[in-house]
Amino acid sequence: MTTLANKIQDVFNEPGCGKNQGKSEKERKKGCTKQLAPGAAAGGCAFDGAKIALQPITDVAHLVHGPIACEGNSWDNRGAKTSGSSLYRTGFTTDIAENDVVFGGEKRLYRSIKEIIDKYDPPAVFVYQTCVPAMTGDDIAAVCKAAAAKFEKPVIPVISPGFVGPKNLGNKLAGEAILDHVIGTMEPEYTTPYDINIIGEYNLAGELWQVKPLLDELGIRILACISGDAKYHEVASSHRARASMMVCSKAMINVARKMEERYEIPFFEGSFYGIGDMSDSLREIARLLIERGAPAELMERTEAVIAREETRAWERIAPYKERLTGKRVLLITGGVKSWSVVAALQEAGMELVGTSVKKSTKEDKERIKELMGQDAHMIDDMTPREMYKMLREARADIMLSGGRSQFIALKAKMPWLDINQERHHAYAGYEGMVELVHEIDKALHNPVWAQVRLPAPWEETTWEERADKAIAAEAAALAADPAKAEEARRGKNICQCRSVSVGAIEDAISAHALGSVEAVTGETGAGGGCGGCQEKIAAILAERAEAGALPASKAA
Amino acid sequence: MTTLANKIQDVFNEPGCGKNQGKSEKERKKGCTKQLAPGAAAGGCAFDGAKIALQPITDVAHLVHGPIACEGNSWDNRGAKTSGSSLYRTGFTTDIAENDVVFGGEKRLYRSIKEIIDKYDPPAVFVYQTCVPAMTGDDIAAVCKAAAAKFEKPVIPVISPGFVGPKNLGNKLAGEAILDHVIGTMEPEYTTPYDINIIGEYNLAGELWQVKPLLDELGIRILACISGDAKYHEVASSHRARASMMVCSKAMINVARKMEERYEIPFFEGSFYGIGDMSDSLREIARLLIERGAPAELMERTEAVIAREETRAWERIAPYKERLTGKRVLLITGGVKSWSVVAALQEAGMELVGTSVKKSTKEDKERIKELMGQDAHMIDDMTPREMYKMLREARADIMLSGGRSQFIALKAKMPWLDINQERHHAYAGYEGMVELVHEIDKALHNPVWAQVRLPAPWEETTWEERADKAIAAEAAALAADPAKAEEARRGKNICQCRSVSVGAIEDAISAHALGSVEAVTGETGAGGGCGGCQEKIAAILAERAEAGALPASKAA
Amino acid sequence: MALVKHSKKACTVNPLKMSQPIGGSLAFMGVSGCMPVLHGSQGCTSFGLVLFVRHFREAIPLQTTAMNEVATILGGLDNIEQSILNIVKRAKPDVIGICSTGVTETKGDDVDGYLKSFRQRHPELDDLGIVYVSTPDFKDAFQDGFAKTVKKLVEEFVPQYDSPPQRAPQKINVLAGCHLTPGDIDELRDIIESFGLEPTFLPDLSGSLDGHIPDDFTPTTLGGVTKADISEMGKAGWTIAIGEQMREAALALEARASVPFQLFDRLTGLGANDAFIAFLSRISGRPAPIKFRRQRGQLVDAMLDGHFHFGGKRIAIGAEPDLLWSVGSFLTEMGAEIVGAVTTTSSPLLEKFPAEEVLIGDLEDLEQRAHGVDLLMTHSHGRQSAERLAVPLYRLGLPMFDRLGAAHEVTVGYRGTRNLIFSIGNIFIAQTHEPDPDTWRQDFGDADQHGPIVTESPLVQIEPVA
Amino acid sequence: MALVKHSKKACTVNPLKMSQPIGGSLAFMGVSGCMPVLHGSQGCTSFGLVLFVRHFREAIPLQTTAMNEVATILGGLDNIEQSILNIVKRAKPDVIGICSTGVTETKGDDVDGYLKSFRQRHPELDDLGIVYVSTPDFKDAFQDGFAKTVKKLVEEFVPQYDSPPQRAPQKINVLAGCHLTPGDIDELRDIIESFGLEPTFLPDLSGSLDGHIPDDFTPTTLGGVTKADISEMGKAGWTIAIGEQMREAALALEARASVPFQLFDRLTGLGANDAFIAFLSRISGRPAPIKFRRQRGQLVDAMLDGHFHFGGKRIAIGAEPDLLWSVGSFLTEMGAEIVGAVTTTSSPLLEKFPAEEVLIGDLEDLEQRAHGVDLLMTHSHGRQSAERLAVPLYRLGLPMFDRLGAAHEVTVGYRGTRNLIFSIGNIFIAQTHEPDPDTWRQDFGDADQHGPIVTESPLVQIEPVA
Repeated sequence: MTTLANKIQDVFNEPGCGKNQGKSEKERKKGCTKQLAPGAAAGGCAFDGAKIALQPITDVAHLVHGPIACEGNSWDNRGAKTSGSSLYRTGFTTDIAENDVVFGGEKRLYRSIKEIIDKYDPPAVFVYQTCVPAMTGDDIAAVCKAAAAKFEKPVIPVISPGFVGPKNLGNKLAGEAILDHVIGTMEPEYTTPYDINIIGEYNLAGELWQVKPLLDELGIRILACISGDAKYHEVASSHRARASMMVCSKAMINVARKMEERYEIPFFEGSFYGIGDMSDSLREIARLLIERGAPAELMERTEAVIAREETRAWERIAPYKERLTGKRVLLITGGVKSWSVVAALQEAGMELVGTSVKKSTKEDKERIKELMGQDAHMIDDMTPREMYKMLREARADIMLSGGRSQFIALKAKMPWLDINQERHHAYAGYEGMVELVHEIDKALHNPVWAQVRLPAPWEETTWEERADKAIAAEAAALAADPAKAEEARRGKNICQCRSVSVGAIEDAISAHALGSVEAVTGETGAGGGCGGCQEKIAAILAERAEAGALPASKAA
Repeated sequence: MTTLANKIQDVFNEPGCGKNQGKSEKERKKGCTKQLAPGAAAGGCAFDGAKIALQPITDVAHLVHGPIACEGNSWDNRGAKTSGSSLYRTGFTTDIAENDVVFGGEKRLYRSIKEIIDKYDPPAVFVYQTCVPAMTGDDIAAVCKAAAAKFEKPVIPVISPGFVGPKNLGNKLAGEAILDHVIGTMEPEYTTPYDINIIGEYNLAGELWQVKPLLDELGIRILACISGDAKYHEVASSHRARASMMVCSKAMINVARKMEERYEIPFFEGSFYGIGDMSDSLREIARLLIERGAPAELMERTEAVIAREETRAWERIAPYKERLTGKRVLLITGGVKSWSVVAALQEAGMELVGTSVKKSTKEDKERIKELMGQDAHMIDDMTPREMYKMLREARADIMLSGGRSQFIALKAKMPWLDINQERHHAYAGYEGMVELVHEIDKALHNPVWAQVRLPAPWEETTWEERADKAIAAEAAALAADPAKAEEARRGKNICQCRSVSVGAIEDAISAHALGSVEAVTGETGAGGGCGGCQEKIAAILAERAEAGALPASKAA
Repeated sequence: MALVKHSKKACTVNPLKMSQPIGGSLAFMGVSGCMPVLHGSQGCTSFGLVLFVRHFREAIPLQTTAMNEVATILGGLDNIEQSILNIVKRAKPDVIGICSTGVTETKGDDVDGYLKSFRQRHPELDDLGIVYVSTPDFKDAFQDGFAKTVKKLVEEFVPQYDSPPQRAPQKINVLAGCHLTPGDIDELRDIIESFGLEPTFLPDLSGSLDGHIPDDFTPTTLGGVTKADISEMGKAGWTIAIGEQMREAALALEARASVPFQLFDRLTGLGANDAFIAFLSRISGRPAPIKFRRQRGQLVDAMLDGHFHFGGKRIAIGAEPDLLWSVGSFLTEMGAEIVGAVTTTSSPLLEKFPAEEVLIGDLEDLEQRAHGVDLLMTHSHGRQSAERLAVPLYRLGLPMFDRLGAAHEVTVGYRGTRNLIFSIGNIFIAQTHEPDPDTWRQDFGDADQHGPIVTESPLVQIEPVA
Repeated sequence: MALVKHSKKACTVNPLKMSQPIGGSLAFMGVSGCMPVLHGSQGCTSFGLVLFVRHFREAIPLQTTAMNEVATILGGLDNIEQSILNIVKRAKPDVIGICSTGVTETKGDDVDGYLKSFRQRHPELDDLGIVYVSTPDFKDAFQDGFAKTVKKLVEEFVPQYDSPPQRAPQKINVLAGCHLTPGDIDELRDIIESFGLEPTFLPDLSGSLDGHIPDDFTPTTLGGVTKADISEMGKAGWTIAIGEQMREAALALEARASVPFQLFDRLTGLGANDAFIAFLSRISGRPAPIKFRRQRGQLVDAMLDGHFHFGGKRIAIGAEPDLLWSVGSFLTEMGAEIVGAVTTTSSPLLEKFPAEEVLIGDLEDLEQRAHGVDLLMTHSHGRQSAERLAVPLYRLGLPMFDRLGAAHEVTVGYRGTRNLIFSIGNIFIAQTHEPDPDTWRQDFGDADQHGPIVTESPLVQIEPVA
């Protein structure tokens, strides 16, 4: 457990992490494992995150040590694609029984590893720790070590039981596991000056394959993708790459940074989403490789490919323009990928709702990110009436979001497109961006919307009309009663993770003369969960400052 | 039309046909086209028969000249299988419209032939005449001749419009068409002393393929099968075979006989159904080939194959014996193939209902044939109560029949097996006989029968109990009232085709002192349809003779 | 809006169409105690019989006037007389329904006239209904024969009223087109009865061809609408005609007894069923029962869940006009595109169909239009095309001889529409091909190939209420 | 009669089983205004949520007590209190249903005891139902968690009567096992109501997870049986328990209020439904409505048409005990042979199952038993096995995440059974391989391989009526 605690602390100290850079030493110590609000929380656990990060390694056995819930309720449900082995899709679990809880599950774990090696002979076995054996004290690292020695095969302990924190933490703990046990343990057959790693890309819906052909064309070899469509030996020998790209989800920033530290592999943060971002990423890869010794002509070839592909993509987006011009897109996501598609959507004539973005400058992107990041959580808690209100006010024609808001959007009869990891379409690279526009077009112009919005024959008014009336009535009530309006304003939750209201924050600022977001978080908890509301807290601080109440220091 | 009339007359005079041999010159003139009873008839037409006989030729286009009904209502519904081209399964029809009826359809027919040749380029086109163009006088022979000359491709007229008679007649008219236009028009690439034709086998459910491997093993080549799985050039060059087997359905007896006449190809009648019959057929083939010059050692090899296959088949049937011993099989068929399976069923321990067959001698077979042949028609007219009565009296466990009685048998909740041409299982040769036993076993022991015979929860008595009661009541009523009983006896239909009752026949015998079945047929029409009731008429005659009423001459 | 074209070929290849008289005989099969008869050679009946037996997996009543060569030349009136007498003797039917064929129409006897003299000669058969319909094989198609027969049944059995009769407002006539299965009719009966209405279906295949096990066999139909029921249809409050093909029969009923009618050109789809439910609610004066509220919600939900899989899908359909209209219109409402539409006969709906073209043609034409489609929909004869095209086949219409349950397919009502979404959507899902490293560009091709889809918003055709 | 075996492996490969607490939470989802909560780390809830969302394609109410590392060590009672208070504040539920998990059972807090003190401290929440069920992940399976939760709902909400209460004979309790879909429950409601009876389903997933579109969203369940309804169940005339899993809950109801019960171990199959209809007829005193007579006939007909395709077919099934029993027993009644039967947990039915062996195991075990079968039946996770085995997969049970319409699958009643025959029979028909010249001997192999099939006549298990 001390090892795990150290690891977690290590991850919290991650200097690559922008969020941490803004934290005090004390806050960093608290890390990301603060208590979520019981009865008001959502999202996966650290085990989930670890599994997501490593399961895309296709040829190894992923063995979950725990009760049936951890694997049985969830296996084979992720969209990472393979070009080779399908072993990663096989669900292995020790499915521990009461006996194992009472007497310890180490023996069962050891026998499970043996059975797997006997039957499936994978190049390695990854063993995932879960809460129950962590509580009962199963020392899986020791079991893995013994098994590895006995069976002469790598057996990798991934120590990331669910209760230590959220998914993000699990991603990083998974990174630690391969840093400690996998990377650098094998050598590639040969190396080239064009060898790169791609870190944090999972090949969901086959997106890596929208990028790889261009790299192939340029003679750039993906020595290892960590971990999309990866083979064990690729990850094990990834320390010989000349450069790494870390995809901007930051899920495995610790891997990129430590590989730089240990093996002097420089990395950059980039994205494959969006035409401009894709081009930037190709350029960065070429630049880093040239820096590391690849011939300079690589850049010319890269620019040629970029020029060709961009032209091709814009040309293919053009036909949609007529049909999509003026359509308003509401982008909602807690992740960080969707904002990079803005340029393509704008090029196809669409407007991003709530922003006045004209060109996709970096600043504009930041603004969208700001705007949308905050609403990410909120959407899950909206009633359809609130959703309707928001959509009406935004006059949005389509919503792009993750799967969790799907049913709410659809029941509000709003065209919707999945842009999270459960999507079935691949939106990476140039091809993906055209596909995205095509899918938006398809979703927007599907005649089904006209159908499902028909009022039921027994309804004298539509649902929307009733909602309009109710909204108007509420607004009138509030307008008529300033006290009630103030109460409503103050009652609104700012931090969804911790259930903290506007009023509570304002009161804390007044009472303790708080001047920074960090201080507010320290006092009220608000902003200490997913962090999505930090901008809103900053806005409250700024407002109070403007109102002359207190001096405000703008939050990062 | 004169040509057609001559053809029909020619077919009626067929000396190979057993039925004809028993007919007077005058009756033969009448042929098989006597008026069936309107509103009380069943069965296909001559066009149907012609199509059945020739459609198994796989690589040609079969074009039906007529209104949509003739092809549109029925295409691709037959079970003849192919090892090569699937063109025979394509439905081609001129689909004549009112215009063609008024102004003649010859032009449309000619253009259709052209379109087919342009698009599908088959080795030949077979054109089937149907009633409407026959009535309006389309000269399809002339059109075919012109098209053949123009497109340099055989275009074969098959003159067999539906109204000229039943299916059987159509089979033979189809035979005439290929005798006149196809057989002998090409030469085989090479010949061997082991070349045979098989005539009247359609490869339904792939049955030919249960026989062919054994012939292959013996080095015997099927030069042409007429027409199962045949290619055009095989039929066209079939006149070079050394011998023919005519499968006992007699459907194309004229082809076998005329090929003997024209090309000196001897033939025998045989069957592939039943283990003994299959062996006999192999022996006959070998015998004829040896007669025609094949080395005598062929017979030894044939006997070796027969011995091996018979042993194998009996061994495979043996395991079913325990489960099937004592099970009673009711065989009902208008055809002539099912009786040949008797030996195999008996070997598996089953009893044939209504007979005391102990061994399958030729005599026994004749008796079954007699018995079953008569009931063939009857079954279609039975009510379920009558069916139930028959089954109860026979104490049958399973019924084997053609598809037409399927629903009646099933609704009487009687295990049933399809042994007619729509069946999906192949029952030919040694393999087929084992399959048949297996299928009977499967059908008999299916627990579904116990289920479907459960009384409905709202029924106080079962359907069977009610039927028993009704039957008993009827019997009692008849027993109590001799006049009514006599009326019922006399009212029973003997000839289903012509709707002639026992009473009518008895009266005719009395009134006209009739002494032969032919005479009864001439007077009453009874026995002039399918002929299935001729034995019953003979029985009435015999009974009357015994009763001393009149001297009777036993019918053939 | 579609351009309606006729195939220009001389030779029909792989027919989609079936003949009029068997369409007519199917309508007769929905009449109780009826023996349908084809006036033609025995083959005409034999083919029809096999077709229906294979589709419904039932014993089918269908007789023949057994016209032979001599009779075709001399005329078939004698055969009609003998048929009737033989059938009466053997089967004791309530109704004998006679459809002509190509064989008998080529000569063209005056059967209607003959039947008048037959009636005079056989007063003992006054209770027997005899309906004769002219349905030459060489004209029109299955649907037309069905429609003509329903119209003729109305004309024969519904009295001509000089002044409108006293109405029973809860009694509703339902003229059910041949695109409806026995299962559809059962579903519609349930729906209509939930409003306290008493529907009489003409014809009613749900009682006769639904595959139930009768207590005893009769050689005629069993179940179905009785002659007496039909004769009362003039007194109903409303006529609901389902399918454009039923318009003529509805007009005939209106002409004879002034029964107002409402035609529903389809009952597949949300809007279509909303209109139906609203109509039932209005004429019954009752609100829609709660179960339809839930079913509607379930349908909307299924549409939303399903639209991801239907959007942009390319479908080719071969079906008779009313079935094509019902299913095709609904599929476009779900976002699919009908890239090939082939039908059998003309109909005023065809030019309104949401596709570029509707062809009156055959399955060869359909196959040509179905290259690269995501789904082929037609009757079982499409199996060869589907195999050659390597696309899935959804069996639609009659005949469906290579699958179980043809009679129980339900595509009407909220629930039927919902289940149709599941059935078809699951075919699409099953066909989803996994991405692989080599298909990144083919996967989403050129704009002109996979570019903007052009689907028109299809219309729900509702007849103005009289 | 089957030999019941337990897999001897240490490692479960490709799990068939899902955990108890999510089974329990599904039962809670059939209670109106309920918020189910898993007492465990947030991952426990997250996995369950995703599972149900993908199966039902609905927003799913499911909360977590969000146990973190510290809480697991100190005990989770505080988290329970906070959860309840937070949920009350945010969602205003009528019932909060809490299932424990492995995380919280390992330490083993006295939650029931704690909840008593909570009640005392929070009298303002007296109207709130709080039900806690112990469902450790490391014991038993989904079905067990569901069954325990239903039993606990009875114990919490049905009063203990000293003497039997006044009964409303038309009121019928229906304890619906987890093998029933929302569609099944809708079908059963229709059937029971046709006899003039008024069923209360516990739980009632038909109202909550049937995919309807609500007028407005609540964060809790919507629809389902209310707490008030449950509290009235003691006064019902009869309890019908569907599935052996419901026996304990039925006994609990009998113990509390002396309600007699009848258990139907399955409602798939002819005899099973005959017994059900006969029972309803008896307790209602009404004859079976005509529509069931027709549906029964249709089912018998479908069995007869279908048996050709089922006879001798080899099927492997992986499902929870009651579902395995329902479907497997029926398939053997159709002549199929269950050559592989794998289930998740013990049940008294297993040893009566018509197969040689029933294994409590996983999908790897099932795959080993499924070589050369004609059909594989299990939940969507069987897709990988089916692909490797190259046999068709019929998706059975939960989760069904890769097809539409999971909630609307109906396999109960005459009609549901009939449609099941069509669905499965059509898979067999689609798989029929055409004969070809080279397969004449393989086509029908050796006697020991394709020899006599040994199917036992499966029993319809009917509980003697009290």
